[in-house]
Amino acid sequence: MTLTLLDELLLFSGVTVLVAMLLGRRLPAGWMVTILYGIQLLALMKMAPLGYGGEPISSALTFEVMGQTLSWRFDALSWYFALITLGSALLSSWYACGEWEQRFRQSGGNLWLFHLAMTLNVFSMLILLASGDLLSLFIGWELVSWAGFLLMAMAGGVATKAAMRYITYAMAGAMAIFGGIALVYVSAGSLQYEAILTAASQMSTAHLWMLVILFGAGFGIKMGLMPFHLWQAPAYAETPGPGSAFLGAISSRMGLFAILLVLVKLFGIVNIDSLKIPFTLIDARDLLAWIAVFTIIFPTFTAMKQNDARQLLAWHGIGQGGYMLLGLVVADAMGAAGGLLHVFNHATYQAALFMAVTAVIHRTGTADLNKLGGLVVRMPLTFMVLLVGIIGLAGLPPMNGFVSKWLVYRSLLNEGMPLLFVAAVIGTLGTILSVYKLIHNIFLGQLRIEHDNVKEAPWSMMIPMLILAAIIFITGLLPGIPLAWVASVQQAVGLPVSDYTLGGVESASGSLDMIWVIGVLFAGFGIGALIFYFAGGRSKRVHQLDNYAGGHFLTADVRYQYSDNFYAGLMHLIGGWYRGSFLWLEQSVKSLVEFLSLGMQGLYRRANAEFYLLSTALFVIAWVVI
Amino acid sequence: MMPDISLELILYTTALGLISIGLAGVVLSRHLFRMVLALGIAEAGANLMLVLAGYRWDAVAPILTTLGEHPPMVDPVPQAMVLTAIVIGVGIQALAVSILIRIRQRYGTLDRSQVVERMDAEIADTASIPRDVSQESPLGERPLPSIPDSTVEIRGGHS
Amino acid sequence: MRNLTGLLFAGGLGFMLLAIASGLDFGAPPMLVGGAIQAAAPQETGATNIVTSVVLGYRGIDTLGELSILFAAAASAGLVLGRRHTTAGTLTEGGFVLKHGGAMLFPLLLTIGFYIIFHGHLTPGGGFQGGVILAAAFFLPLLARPGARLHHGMLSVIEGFAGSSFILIGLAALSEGEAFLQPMLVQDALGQLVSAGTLPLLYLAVGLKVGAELAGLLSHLAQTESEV
Amino acid sequence: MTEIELWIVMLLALMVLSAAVMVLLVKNHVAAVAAASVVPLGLALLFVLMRAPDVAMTEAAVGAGLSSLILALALRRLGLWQIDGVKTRTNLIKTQSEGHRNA
Amino acid sequence: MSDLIVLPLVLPLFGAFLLPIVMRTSISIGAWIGPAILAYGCWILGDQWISGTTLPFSLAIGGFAPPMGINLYIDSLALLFAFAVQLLGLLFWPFKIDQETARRQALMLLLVAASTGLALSGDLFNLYVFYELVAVATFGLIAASGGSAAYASAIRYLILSGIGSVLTLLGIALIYSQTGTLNLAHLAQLAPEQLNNKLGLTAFLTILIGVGVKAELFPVNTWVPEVYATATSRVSAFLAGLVSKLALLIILRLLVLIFHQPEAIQVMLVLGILGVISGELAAWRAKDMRRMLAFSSIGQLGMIFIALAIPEQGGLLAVLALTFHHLLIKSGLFMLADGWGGAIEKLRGAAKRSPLAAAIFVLFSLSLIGMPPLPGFWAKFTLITQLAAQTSPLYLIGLTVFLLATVIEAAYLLRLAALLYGPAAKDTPIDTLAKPAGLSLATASLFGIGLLAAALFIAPVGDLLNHVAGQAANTDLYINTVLAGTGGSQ
Repeated sequence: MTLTLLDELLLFSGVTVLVAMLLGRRLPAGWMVTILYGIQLLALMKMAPLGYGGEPISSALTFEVMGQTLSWRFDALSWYFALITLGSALLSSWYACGEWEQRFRQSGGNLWLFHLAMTLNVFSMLILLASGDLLSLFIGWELVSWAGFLLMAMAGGVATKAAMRYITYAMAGAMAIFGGIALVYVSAGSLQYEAILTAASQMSTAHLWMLVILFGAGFGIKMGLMPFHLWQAPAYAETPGPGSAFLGAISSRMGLFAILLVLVKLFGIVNIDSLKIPFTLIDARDLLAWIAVFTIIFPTFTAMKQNDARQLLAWHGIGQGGYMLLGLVVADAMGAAGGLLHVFNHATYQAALFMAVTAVIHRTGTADLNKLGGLVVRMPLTFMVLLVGIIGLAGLPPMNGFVSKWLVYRSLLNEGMPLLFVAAVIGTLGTILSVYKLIHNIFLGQLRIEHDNVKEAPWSMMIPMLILAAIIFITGLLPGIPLAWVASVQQAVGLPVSDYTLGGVESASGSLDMIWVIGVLFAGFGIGALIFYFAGGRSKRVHQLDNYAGGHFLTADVRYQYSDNFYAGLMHLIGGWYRGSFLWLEQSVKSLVEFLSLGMQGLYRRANAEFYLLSTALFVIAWVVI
Repeated sequence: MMPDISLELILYTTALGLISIGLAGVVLSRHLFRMVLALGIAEAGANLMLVLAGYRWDAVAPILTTLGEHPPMVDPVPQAMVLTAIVIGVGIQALAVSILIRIRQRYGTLDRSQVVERMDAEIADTASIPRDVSQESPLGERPLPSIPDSTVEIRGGHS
Repeated sequence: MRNLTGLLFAGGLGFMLLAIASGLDFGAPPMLVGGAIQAAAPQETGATNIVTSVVLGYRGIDTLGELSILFAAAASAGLVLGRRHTTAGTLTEGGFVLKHGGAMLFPLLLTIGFYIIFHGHLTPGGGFQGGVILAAAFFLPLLARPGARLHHGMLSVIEGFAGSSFILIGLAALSEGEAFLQPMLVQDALGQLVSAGTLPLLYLAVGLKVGAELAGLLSHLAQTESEV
Repeated sequence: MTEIELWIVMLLALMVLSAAVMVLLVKNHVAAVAAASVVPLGLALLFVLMRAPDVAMTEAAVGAGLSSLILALALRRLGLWQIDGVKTRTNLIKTQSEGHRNA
Repeated sequence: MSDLIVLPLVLPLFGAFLLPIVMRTSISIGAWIGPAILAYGCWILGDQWISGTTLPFSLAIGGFAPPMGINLYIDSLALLFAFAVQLLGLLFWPFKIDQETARRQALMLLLVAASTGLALSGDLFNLYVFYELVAVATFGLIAASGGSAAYASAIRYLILSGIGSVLTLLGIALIYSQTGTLNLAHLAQLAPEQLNNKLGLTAFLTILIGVGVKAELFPVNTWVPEVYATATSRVSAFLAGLVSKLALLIILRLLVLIFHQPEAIQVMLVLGILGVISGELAAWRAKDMRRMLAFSSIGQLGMIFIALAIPEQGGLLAVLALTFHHLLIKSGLFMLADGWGGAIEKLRGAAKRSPLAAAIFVLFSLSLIGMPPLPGFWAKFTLITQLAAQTSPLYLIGLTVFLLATVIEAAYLLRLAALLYGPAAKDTPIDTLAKPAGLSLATASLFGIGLLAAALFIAPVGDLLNHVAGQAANTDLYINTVLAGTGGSQ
């Protein structure tokens, strides 16, 4: 048995897990693990041809269990997601080394468990991405779920509660998938992708509907699609800093990967198109699109309400997932490219944002947006990173988020879906508003007295953040780099391929060249600066407190910046009711289970249960016999 | 004169009637001792049913009295099984009764629901589960405070 | 209400089963196995009482299981009731008739018991019935004189040896190269006491075991404890 | 089966069934045990008519004799031995008091 | 050699009869009798397996050819179960030496013998006898565990089981009246003509409910939570792990060999579904570990009943996989409950006190939930593919319920796991936390190792089970093996 490139990658990943498990208690474990991630990334790079239309690579390892064949292989889709996974793992782990690690250990955190959970996550994600049939997909899926649970639950307390909620949702999703797999197996007679491909075209509408619902719900839970999104934000937010950066960057994208693989590639988005919902004008695909749009809007506006920076970011993570799905569901060349590209872009800026917020927590000890402010003078580099990140998140030029969102919008307009377009824009509006809240409440305004001697984040944390910021900008400037990978992914899953250039896309229905856009943008800034300096260019540095309000001069002990209850008016207008309704739904399901459980226990505790039970039994006999 | 009713019907009615009465008794009694008695009756019914399975018109008991030719005999196999079943039944009855003795000794009552209640309470105690009545059973099912024996007897006496 | 449901339930069950049973062919059993056994039993087991040949021969392992059940019941009852031989509080002393009658009956019952056991393969009766009579024989003095105690040690020794000898007889056949519990030493003398080979021995074991167990059980039940 | 046998069977069946019902309905436990021992006794006679002497013997010895003895002894130890039935008010319907031990 | 197969059945009885006498003279000798007999039984059965005697074969007891006499039918399934019985008997042996040792050990031996009989016997009434023996020995062992609650639960169990045995006996009487035979193979031969009617159906249903008492079938399983909460962990483990499976084995044999009516299968499916619903839901709110395990066991058995309602080899495979998986897991979990049996709330932070036990608990829970690549996943996978392949909508309901129940199961098991690993309650030092007893923990780890081994060698294990299922599903093979050369059909 010769090892293929894929085997090497998985082997390295497994070794990383082992190293974390055996040596994780020693201090340099963080560095060792980081280096090992680097080696995995190198191994992935050896498979780089995959990203440019290369042939899929299979693992030499196959199993034959209970009449099923388990196999693993990598294609462009897997490679693309693996790249993001390993990249974010490498940077998060790097970020964790050094000062953060020491602080974490001092505050009673279990570093060994952290490294172990991270490596397990990466390993299980690679296994999932490498799945070569539905069964190995499910195995990988479960492993990812449980590894994620470990990472989320390890902080204890609130985190464990959030993780419990997550795992309940995840189990429900997994069981939906499990059921779906059983149905597929029955109709296709096998779980190999090829067999399913042929069977999918002949399935009856009812069957296909059932499968779309089961798989869609199952994978959607992981993605945090409405109405299954409630678990995600608390779970991600409560994970230890670098962990939430990693999870926020990639974890829930595994759901998107599976949707791409199963719904798009295997069932074919075209087949799904034919599933009409009776008595309405929409079909399953429209349904998915609308779910995606609602997933954009509601969580984004919920994010606006958050007062914890991590929660805010985590809620955004849910909303951004909606853009990806939306692009994919539109399924033309541009939309799909936008959705896929957004996965990459989102991973970069989400990781950067989480890291920046973690850096703030590291220095100030809090992520409460009502207790921060003015840190720009103390942590300018972190501010820069956060700024780059939120520009990306909001989808404004010159950062990479703009490219992917532009592609999605453009395709919505091209395909004649104006309502969806408007809805998506509303979502973007919410994003802009809420990220402003983030940067304003942390970095702008008045510096608090207790933060007066805060220092810039340590370099061990700074470097990964800067790298990410650079990537965000570079891929914003030259989106052709990731678009090349995206194009081969599109090809691999059978979607139309977009014509990309180094600076963007080039097609009859619309073109974008970021080099030009950014050139114009900077030219605009340049002209403005020129005018400013030529017009006199007088500027004066003033102290933050060199100011007055209501006729009084300010002192440091007076709060003149009110960040509490930000956007109060808007919140008053829209607030509350929608998220409350989902919570209510969740609560009512839980209460129903509780109630039924009570009933069942009562049944077993009744003193004369024999009577009821025996008579039921005899009724059964009577029913059958007579 | 032959009665209008066939032997078959009488015997099956007896056997199945015993089973039904016994099962109904087990299910309905509120006293554990009666339950044991009723169980014995149901078992007797099942035994009769088994014997009936081997009965044969105009046949003799399955014992050879003469060598060589013999008249038709009833089926010996069910009889052997009934023999076994009877002894099993009495063994179980003896065991049940001895457990009853212990329960009566420990709990001072053989009323079914009271015994169950005390048992539940004891299980909860050994497991050191805090007893939170409102959680355990809905309001309507909470045990009422026990009525002193004397009151009940008076009522029972008049009814 | 509750009683009404109960009666309905019982009546319905009975009626339903009756409807089912009326489909049976009463009085003309298929006799598939029974017929074959009737034909073969005298030669194969040497017992004229075919029920006995079924109980000890064809379904011997059932009987073994049954003995075990009785043993298990007695042991469980012993476990439950404990071993305290504190005694005899309230059981009233038997009267004159009971006392002396018991003493006189004892040998009589013993004889009858053993007779029934030994003739189990020839006439109705056998180990169980004889065993019960033996138990009664031993229990009667207990009723008459509550102070007297059965010798539990002896009982359990009898019980153990009887039970194990049943198995040993079975195993003996196995060691002879035959099947477990296969009847041996079958004589061609139908109707005679010795005709059935090991069957009477098995029945003796059964009888002793049943007798000892039941006597033990009864005495356990009969003893009252001061704490009650 | 002769006509007279048929009548006997019918009588026995009636006896057995009514005894069984009695077991559940009488209030006195002693009476219940007595009724319960009538059932196997009747059955034993039935078994004789059904050409099952072995079973009949066993039923009589074990079911009627031994089992009644066990139940009676148990009644005494359970403290339910109340011949007069003044105090004991337990049957299918009434349950509360089960009478005090007599000794 | 194959004649010796009767020994694992008979020697424990022999030992049980002799034990009180030996104990009377020397406790130290007596204490070794039981384990020695069980070990010998393991050896004989294992040897039978390894020596490659052609399976299945039939062994006539007393040398009487099967339809007349009683036979033991030994196929891979029976052998597997018999071996499991002896092995678990050894593992759950009540080592405690006290005044009642003789009786308790004798009862345990009887229980083992009877269970072996249930696994091997090929005669309906004989199965009934062994079933009753199991019942009586169980009552004794439950009541022997001491507390007053144990007596109360034992009597409730006894009465319910009494109802069951009456119904079983009735069913047997009906079958015998109709066919005149009780030999399973013979019945299998006659069934298509004689039992494929309402009478046969009624007989099956009465037996189903009767035997279902031990198999924790839905309406007759009210005894489960209270008995498992009051009996000692070892007894509970044996009951939940093995005895319920043996009762299931009887139903399986009856279903495969004799009763093929669709109604019979439907009833079982419905009862199984109800069992899953009631068990898993009740477990959700259970406040102590033992009762949680008991309810979960009801749910799991319900799942097995659902699987049993698929009358094909594939369904049997699912049954076997679930059965043996549950056997391993529940026995192990009950061993952990020995010490952790109390209120769940009291287990806060117990992982620090006994990390190994907590790890084993998590392992068992994950397998029970069906996390790949643990064996539980494969068992569930087999079941759901089989269920999805059925056309009747009832099966799809079963599938849905099964999946939902798994979610609930995951929720409550993980809640407990999270408690274990969570921080200990304030003002309880770690040392005062509960901890499973050493011997029990060792036994539990043994099961854990077994589980891991099965996970590692899942492919051969799967093949083996498939082979076993194939043999068990083969009615003709059964008939021919038992009745070969006897011509006893007419």
